[in-house]
Amino acid sequence: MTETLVKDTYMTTAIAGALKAAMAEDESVIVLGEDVELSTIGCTKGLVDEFGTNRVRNSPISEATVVGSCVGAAATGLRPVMDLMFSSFFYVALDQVANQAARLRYMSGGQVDLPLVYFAGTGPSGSAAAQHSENPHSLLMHLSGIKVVFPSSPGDAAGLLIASVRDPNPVVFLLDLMLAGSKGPVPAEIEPLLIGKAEVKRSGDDVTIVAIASAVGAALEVAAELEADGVSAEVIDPRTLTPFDWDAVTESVARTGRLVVVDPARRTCGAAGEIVARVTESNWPDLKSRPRRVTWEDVPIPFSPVLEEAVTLRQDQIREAVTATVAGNGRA
Amino acid sequence: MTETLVKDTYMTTAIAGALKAAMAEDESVIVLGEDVELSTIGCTKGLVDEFGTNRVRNSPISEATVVGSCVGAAATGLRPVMDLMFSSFFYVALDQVANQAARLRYMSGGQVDLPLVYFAGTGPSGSAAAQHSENPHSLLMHLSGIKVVFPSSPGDAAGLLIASVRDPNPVVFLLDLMLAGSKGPVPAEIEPLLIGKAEVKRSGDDVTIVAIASAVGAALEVAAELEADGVSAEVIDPRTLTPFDWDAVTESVARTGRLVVVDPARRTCGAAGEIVARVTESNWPDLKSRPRRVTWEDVPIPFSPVLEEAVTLRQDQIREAVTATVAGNGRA
Amino acid sequence: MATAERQRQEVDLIGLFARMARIRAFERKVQALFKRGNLPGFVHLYIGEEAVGVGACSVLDDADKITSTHRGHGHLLAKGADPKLMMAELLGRETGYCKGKGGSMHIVDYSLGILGANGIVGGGLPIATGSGLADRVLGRDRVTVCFFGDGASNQGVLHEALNLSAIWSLPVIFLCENNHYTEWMRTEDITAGRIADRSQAFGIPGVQVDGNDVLAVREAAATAVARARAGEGPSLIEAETYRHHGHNEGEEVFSGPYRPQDEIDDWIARDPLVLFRNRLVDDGAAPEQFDEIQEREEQLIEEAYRFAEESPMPAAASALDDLYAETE
Amino acid sequence: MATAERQRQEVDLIGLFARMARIRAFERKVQALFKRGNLPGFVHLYIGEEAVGVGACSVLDDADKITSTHRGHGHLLAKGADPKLMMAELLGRETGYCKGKGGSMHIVDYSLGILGANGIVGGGLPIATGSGLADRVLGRDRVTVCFFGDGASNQGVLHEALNLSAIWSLPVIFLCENNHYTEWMRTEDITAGRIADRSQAFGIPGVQVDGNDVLAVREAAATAVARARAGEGPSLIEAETYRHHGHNEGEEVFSGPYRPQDEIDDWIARDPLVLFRNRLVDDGAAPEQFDEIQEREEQLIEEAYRFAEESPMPAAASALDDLYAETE
Ligand SMILES: Cc1ncc(C[n+]2csc(CCOP(=O)(O)OP(=O)(O)O)c2C)c(N)n1
Ligand SMILES: Cc1ncc(C[n+]2csc(CCOP(=O)(O)OP(=O)(O)O)c2C)c(N)n1
Ligand SMILES: [Mg+2]
Ligand SMILES: [Mg+2]
Repeated sequence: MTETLVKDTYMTTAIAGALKAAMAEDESVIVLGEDVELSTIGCTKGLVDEFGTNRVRNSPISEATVVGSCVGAAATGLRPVMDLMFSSFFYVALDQVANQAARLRYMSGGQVDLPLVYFAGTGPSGSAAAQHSENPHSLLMHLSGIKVVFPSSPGDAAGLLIASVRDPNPVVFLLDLMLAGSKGPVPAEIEPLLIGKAEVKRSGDDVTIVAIASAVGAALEVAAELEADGVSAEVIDPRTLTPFDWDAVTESVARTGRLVVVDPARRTCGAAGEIVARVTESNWPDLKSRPRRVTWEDVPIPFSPVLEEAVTLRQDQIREAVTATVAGNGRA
Repeated sequence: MTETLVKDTYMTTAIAGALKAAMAEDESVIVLGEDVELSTIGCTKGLVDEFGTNRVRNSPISEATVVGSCVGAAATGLRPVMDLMFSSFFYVALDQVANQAARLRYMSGGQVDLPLVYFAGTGPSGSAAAQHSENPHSLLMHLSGIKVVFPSSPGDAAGLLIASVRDPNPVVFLLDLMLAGSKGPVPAEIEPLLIGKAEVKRSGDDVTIVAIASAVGAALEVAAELEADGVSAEVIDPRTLTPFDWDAVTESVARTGRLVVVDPARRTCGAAGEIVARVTESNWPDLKSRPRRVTWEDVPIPFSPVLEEAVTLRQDQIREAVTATVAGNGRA
Repeated sequence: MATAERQRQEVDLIGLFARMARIRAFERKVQALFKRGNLPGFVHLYIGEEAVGVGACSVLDDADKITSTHRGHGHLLAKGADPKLMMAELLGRETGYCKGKGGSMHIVDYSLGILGANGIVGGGLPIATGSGLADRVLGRDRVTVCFFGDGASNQGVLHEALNLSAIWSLPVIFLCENNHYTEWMRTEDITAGRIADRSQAFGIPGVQVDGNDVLAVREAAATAVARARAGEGPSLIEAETYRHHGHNEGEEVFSGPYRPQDEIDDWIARDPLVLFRNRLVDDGAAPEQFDEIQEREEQLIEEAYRFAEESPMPAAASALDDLYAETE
Repeated sequence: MATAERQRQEVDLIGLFARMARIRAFERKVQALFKRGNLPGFVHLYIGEEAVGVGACSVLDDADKITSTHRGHGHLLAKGADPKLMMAELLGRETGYCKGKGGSMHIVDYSLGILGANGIVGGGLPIATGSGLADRVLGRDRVTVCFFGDGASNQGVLHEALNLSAIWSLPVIFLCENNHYTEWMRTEDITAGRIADRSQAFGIPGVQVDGNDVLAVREAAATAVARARAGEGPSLIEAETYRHHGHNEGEEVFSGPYRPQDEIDDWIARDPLVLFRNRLVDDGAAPEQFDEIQEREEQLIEEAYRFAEESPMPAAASALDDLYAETE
């Protein structure tokens, strides 16, 4: 498979390619959202030329109804992929996500599949300020009934995008905007990846770092740095948050006995807290030292670059957390 | 103060009384929402007779705009109290909560106070099914910028309601519908309680049970039962979740060395996980055994009574969790 | 207009009455069960509004679709839902439409194009729009009727759904059941202008009809359906009607009287079943048959109740099923 | 209508021109800064639309209020915001309106009744409604102008805000700036009917005006404001205009050309500053003064820029301030 890799593909191009493949393989896949013809972020670029305006639909700024129309369309024969542009706009339409898309199957006793994908760019992208920088994955994880995909590399993004479109359930597919301009290898023939399968991005014995989306790259850099200090860090990328590959994490912590979670999101009731709590429960006897979280501060994302930097993830914090966790021994 | 207690006041009556006092002491307090004149849940009962239709306003089913109008009104001189009826309806209006109410002060560099209260009945109330049984407190805690009050007794509710209306910040005030028909003492002259102050509802030495809203009563019953088995359980009611009285919990666990959190909410990314994670971080050296959570299952609330019971909190689960936690010793 | 014409002519008038009678019998039974404390959860009855659901669904084929509301029993029965499975669902049984997971506000039958009752007021508007979108994209000759209330007409999604279905010419009929109350509020106190006018700015026809006259509703629906099938896009119909019962069963404990007695009396005097029966008798129908029909439907509902009551409760463990579909 | 009459008469025409020139100068400066890479974040310029903000705000007192949008610089300057504090905010400085926390899309000046730009399209509609509600409840003789775009007109909150302000007779003027584009989409492709008609079903007057004619906007606003102050409730104004620039600065890298060149040319030929200047000159104003005014305003903006540039960045630790107000 490595031979067929297209090297240095942008994350956005990888997603656009996967979406194109998904549309080509199944006529019931449609794409809709504001400016999907032109494509603001780039993930729907060129689709309208290929598939026409019946299947690629620019929609008005009516997020609640467009999000909800995906539910109705998915229940009656389409596989809609909606581009919400920025994940902050989920809040405008959250009823249709939380009370409808994530509920109808369960409430109907399993009568209906809802194969739909809500795609959105997410997180800070450089002074986009509080209303364009949310990372809503923790909130979506809390809802239940909707899958949450949040990849860290172009290859993963392409494989998971195909899998999301094929999935018979509602899926939120998040593109970390910090990664929009990043590059990586993507197979020429995109194969679906399993939703619910983590990947060990680096193996190690001394500490398990669980990192989400753009935090994966930062964690890998820290792990590489710490190797010089003789620390062998394992970096796990869950890739999908609902369902979550708990086995991968608990198995790793069972070996390393140490856990640091790095999550680009506010701390309170975030994914990092869930992972710490869950591992503390499941791996209690294994834990050799205090688990730690590295997250944003519990404030909105401010505009000014200095302020944005102050509240979001910094590599030195990850390094400190890992170092302290490795240094910890037992109850001390 | 005990002399002036009005015994056996319903939770709803206590809240209605506090709201009446808040309106009487400050002319800028208004109440709005669907059927606030008649009062579906009972917490706005009689207010229109006392204060008239200028200050007590029935509103149309337009949650997004009514929620948002509270932001505009609070920024320009009123102290609106909006009754959303069921907390599930927050999703319909979440943009105005998450992107506006919880953000404007911060984004404006602190230029404006937004003294407003969003009141809602919340949680299961007996086969109300998935769209009328949410407990959104964890999601609201994750937002930052908005306070979250979630009391467990009529007395606390009354004192916290007054405090919420007087607070210069947006506050979500949740009435656990399992408690709507419960009774307890309320002072004749309602005094505000501090938002951000937990209460130890029962003192104990062996284990700390942090319980939220209707879980407090269940936890107290379990604690009373376990006394016979020689277990001394402390029960802490945070009463407000944002801000959260971490000191109260960490101080308690420093003494007991054991933690069980009981939260009427889905598990993943919920308040219970946050409390377990936070205490694990802060009280690592103190913990004598594995901390545990008792929560709902990670599914929507189903309709049928047997199913609803199966996914929500059961006292036997609390008892088991406490017993197991007390039995645990060190890493085992 | 050929289809509309055909459908108009083919009408089985006695069948319409029978369906209204079925709804009435179902709701009466539900009311009795609620009173006896045998029914969990919220119940909103359709009594008094039967002509709307039956008139509208009478011009739909099985493969056409509807979205419904919290007051949905009538819509579902009108669209052909099985009273047995409905009653079992209301009683929270394993044999119910949703295996006991949904209850009164969430009954669904996708095989009959019933895309769901909804506990969120206005929640069905976007879903119906999406159903219309699927028909449009796939070139299917189907329509979707979106039932919603006068109270729901103040949700912003109405505005959005009208716009979206107008620009995409979606085959959706927005059918507002104006029973003049939003819970315990007079809707006119919280609603500016006429609801039927709310589509005009979008270039969508909007009409008001007598919602207690099943043939008037049928006529308006036929016109709208024909328009939709011809690819000319959505329509709005406002059907004026009244609920004989409270907003929900059991409201008396806190609501007190909130509607003028003469208003109630006037509307009950215009009971849609009585109106229609009288009209048919005036037109020469044999009067005895109507009592027979009502008895037959009542029996049917009694059987449905027995079926439901004899059905087992779902297994507790099944509460964890049905959240996600298995991936292939 | 006495107030409207008075305001119409008292107009300082040269002052109107000067304010439009200030906006133009500010936006030109911002454009240059963005091009040089000196500006963080998103920037949406108001060039070409100046007559709308200035015309509308010219009939407001300081204590009247506005809500603005992501394209808000013009509204804020029209309402009297300090270009220094604005520029400092755009540059993320401690001295900015929001201490660097807000940026272009979130500038606020409560002391001037500027309740906020907004990054959520349509987000200001409920907030303006609430501002009107406060005036109504407290019996204050104030009005609120809610600026929103043609794209925003498809958000459901417009429908809700119109209904709410109609039933409560709120003193709110809903002012739609129709620049014919929603980002890179032609708004007419995604919008049914005329925006000005969208208030009619609620019994609210709706008018279309030439948004490039500052006096026409002023006239329409004066009528609406008078109505609001008289307690007669809200109005809708649709001002037709055009943005000379892209949706946001820097769009070229991905947008390509998406508007017909002759359309752009036609609108630039109707530049609101040129139009107004020509008109005033035709009416006898001395031509030289306009260049002077423009230069003066450009200088003012240069000063604002110097102030901003010399201002310190906020301290990193201040990122944790300002989330909650202290409780007493
Ligand atoms: C979003 C939302 N807001 C409020 C409610 C509570 N509620 C249930 S029914 C109802 C009144 C609905 O009125 P209308 O649409 O006229 O329907 P009707 O009950 O008269 O049939 C309200 C406010 C709800 N279920 N959902
Ligand atoms: C709720 C929401 N959806 C989408 C966007 C992205 N967005 C920013 S501006 C814009 C277009 C707004 O068009 P219009 O209201 O006409 O204002 P204009 O930019 O033309 O001034 C869009 C879609 C947003 N900021 N908020
Ligand atoms: Mg009604
Ligand atoms: Mg525009």
